[in-house]
Amino acid sequence: MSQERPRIGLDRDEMAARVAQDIPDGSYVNLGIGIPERITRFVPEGRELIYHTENGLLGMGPSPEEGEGEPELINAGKRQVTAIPGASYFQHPDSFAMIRGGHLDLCVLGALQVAANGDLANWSTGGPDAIPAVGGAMDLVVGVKSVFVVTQHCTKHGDPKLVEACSYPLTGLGCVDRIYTDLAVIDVTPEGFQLVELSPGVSFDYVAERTGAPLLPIPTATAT
Amino acid sequence: MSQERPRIGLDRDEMAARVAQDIPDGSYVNLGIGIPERITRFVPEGRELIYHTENGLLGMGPSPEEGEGEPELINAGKRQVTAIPGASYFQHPDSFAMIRGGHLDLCVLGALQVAANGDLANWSTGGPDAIPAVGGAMDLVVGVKSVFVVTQHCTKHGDPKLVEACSYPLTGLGCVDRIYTDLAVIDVTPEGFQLVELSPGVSFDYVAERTGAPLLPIPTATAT
Amino acid sequence: MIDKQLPSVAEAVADIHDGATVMIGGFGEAGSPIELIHALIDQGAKNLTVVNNNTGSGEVGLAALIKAGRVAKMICSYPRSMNSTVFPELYRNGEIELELVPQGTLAERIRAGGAGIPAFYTATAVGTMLADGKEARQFDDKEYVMERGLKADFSLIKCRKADTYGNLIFNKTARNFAPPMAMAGAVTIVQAAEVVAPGAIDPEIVVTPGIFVERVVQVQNPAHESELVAAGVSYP
Amino acid sequence: MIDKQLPSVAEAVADIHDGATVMIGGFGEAGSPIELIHALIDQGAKNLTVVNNNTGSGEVGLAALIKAGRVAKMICSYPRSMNSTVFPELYRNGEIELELVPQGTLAERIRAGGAGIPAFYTATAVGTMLADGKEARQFDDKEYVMERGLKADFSLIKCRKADTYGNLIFNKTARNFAPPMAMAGAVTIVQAAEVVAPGAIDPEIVVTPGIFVERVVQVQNPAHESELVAAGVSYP
Repeated sequence: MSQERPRIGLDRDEMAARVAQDIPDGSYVNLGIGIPERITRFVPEGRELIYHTENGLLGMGPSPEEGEGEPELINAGKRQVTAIPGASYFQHPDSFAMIRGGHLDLCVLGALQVAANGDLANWSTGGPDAIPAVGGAMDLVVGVKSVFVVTQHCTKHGDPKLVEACSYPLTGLGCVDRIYTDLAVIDVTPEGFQLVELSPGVSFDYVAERTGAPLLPIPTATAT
Repeated sequence: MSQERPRIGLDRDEMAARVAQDIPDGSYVNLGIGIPERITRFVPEGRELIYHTENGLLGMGPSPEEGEGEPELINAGKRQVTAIPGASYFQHPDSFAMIRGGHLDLCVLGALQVAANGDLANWSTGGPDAIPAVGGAMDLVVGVKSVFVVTQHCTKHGDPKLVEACSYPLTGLGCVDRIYTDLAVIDVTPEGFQLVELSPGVSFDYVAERTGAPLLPIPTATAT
Repeated sequence: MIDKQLPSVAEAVADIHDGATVMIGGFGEAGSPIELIHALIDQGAKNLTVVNNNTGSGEVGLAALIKAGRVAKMICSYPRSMNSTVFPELYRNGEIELELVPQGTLAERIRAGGAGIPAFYTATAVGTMLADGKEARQFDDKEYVMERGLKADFSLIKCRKADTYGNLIFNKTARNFAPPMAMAGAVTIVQAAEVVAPGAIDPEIVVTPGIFVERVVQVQNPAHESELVAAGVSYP
Repeated sequence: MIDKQLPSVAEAVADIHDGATVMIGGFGEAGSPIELIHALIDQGAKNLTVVNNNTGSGEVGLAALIKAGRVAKMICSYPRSMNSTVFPELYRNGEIELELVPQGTLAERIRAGGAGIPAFYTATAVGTMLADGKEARQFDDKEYVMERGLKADFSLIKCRKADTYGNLIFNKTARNFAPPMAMAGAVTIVQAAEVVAPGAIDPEIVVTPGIFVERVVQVQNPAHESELVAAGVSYP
């Protein structure tokens, strides 16, 4: 294993910013809790995205100013939000009709594990004492057109989160399209994990060593 | 067969008025085209009924004044109507959720035939040249809590419409609760057609002769 | 930037292809997107499968589309009504196919298609000829039939007001099939009497959220089918 | 005459029986009918099956009902959240049953129950442990599981404004599960911040038509769960 530096790869905001670059103008987007939430701050100038929150709002805006929030205007993470001009409120069956019916262009989720075949585990560690709680994750991964994962490349203990097969309970089968980590951007392809881009200062070998399944190098570039 | 008089039994308005007596205060009601539509005019003083039309209006009011109708405020028969204070408009899936989900108290429909087991035929004569058209009839008969039929006792040719088994294509199985004709009020029971009431001046035998299946007399009264 | 408004009905329907499945809003004349239908007639696409509760009346709108020979198959609940002669004639001559669906089943099949539900069960039509060939099944000792979700390549609908995000509100009983068809159409095309900027419609009263709508075109004073029929208009 | 208004929350919930299935609106605190829940605690019904997206927070509202030992089983998607300690403790001790349902499947099961649909298919949860024991089936080469409609003996929901016919409008994201639960409850009980006469709500903007509502009670200034929790309130 290569020598650890105190800091290598992207920080959380940089990861969010990297994802933001890849979201086309005009997309309807659902963002998970954590790093995905930060993406809104980094959408490039000139692009307009519409944010869906599954608890019944299309056109979610930023957090309210201090003291101006409302307990009945919240997002799926139960945090107070705002609504943009052109927003709409709706009931849960309609909200999940949007998701299940394939109307959302993109969701960005966190992950516990992603397998080389695109299987995702992100809702439960399966521990005997864990309170199982799934929310809308299983609906999102089967319904939304593109599923992006943004996650640290490894766990706090240094174990790979990109694996041959998930050991945690699954959220969905073969559902992940692309993974953004602190170290790299990786596509899930029929051949497995396919490197798309390395974070600045990160080598292919460094990423490959921290990936729990074979990582295919970028075909047209020399792996550095 | 007893001697025909030029007019025996109830006319269409009297039939509608007879049905109106049996609809409890506060009922949500769907009325079919023809005689059922006339029921609204005969609701007894002090009773409030709310009319549902399956094309998306709860709280349908009477026909508009001459020249005040709107092409986009119509009933299921595609006639212009009005909306009462406290009405609501909704989309078709919601309208049929009301029907299919058992939320309507009563519907009153016309009939081609009703069988002694409650089977109803009211949408097609099955003729080779007939354009089949079903509308919401099949939804109403399975979903609404009580299904009343109001119909002439016999066809124009004098054939019974209350029969042992329907020969026309069915609308629904065992769905009719009660039948109002020009001659009588008849319940559909597990034992078959059960006379409830004779129209003024009509005898049991007169009705029984014109009924295509056994007619049970009123248990507590002497058949006249 | 999101702006779903197009300048004309012709541009809005330009890419509807031969053989497409097209859902058309409306119950009778209420909600019928006549101007979009006429643009579709002008455009020329043929061999269409059309989903509508009825089959139009007179020789305008949907009836005119059928009369022009563009519709290979109708999926509907009530292909018979006052002033409806075009469909019956073609049907009797075996020149148009009909899939007859109970009205509530039709509405729910369209919603299901838009909501990602491939099939559901209903008691409607059990024991009738409209259940022929459909899977039957009991739940809690009651009989049901399985019905499939229904999707379309294009949906054509009409509304009272739209914003440029595609948020819609409707007019009275003209709402009917438009919201589920907006959900079930891969490309949903809306003619709106008024098109406004985002924010001009209260988010609490939006009936169809913009995510279900791809194109909006303003038709300020839409024709009423009954008036055209009464005037003896025949399109084109 | 139709007047669904009752004078008090106590009267509104008086007949909820032991063993009832009770749907309770709300997503987190938004839409939670706290006053109705507290009236249900006072009323004493026990051995309830409760359907809600969550399990409440602090020791008020739904969490207080659970803490009082009245809930035998929760059907929900996310029984874990900030300030939620009551449910986790009982669950770990095996003192409460949990049926975990993906959120969209839960919403659709409730709508199906209210719409007379006994079962439907969804791709959600295919291949996961939440599909265990459920019927699997392919449509067009894709895998689905069958899910059953869900009904309730009583539904308790909250809204912004109701008329005495039971027509309802909601407030922002507090709408969430209330409309489908109103459909699925045999007896739907609504607490409304404002109760008005029929005609005072525009028929175009009614979200839940009165046919889905049996009882309305005015609770003019409903409490917010987060404020009660922050204030350390424990009910009763």
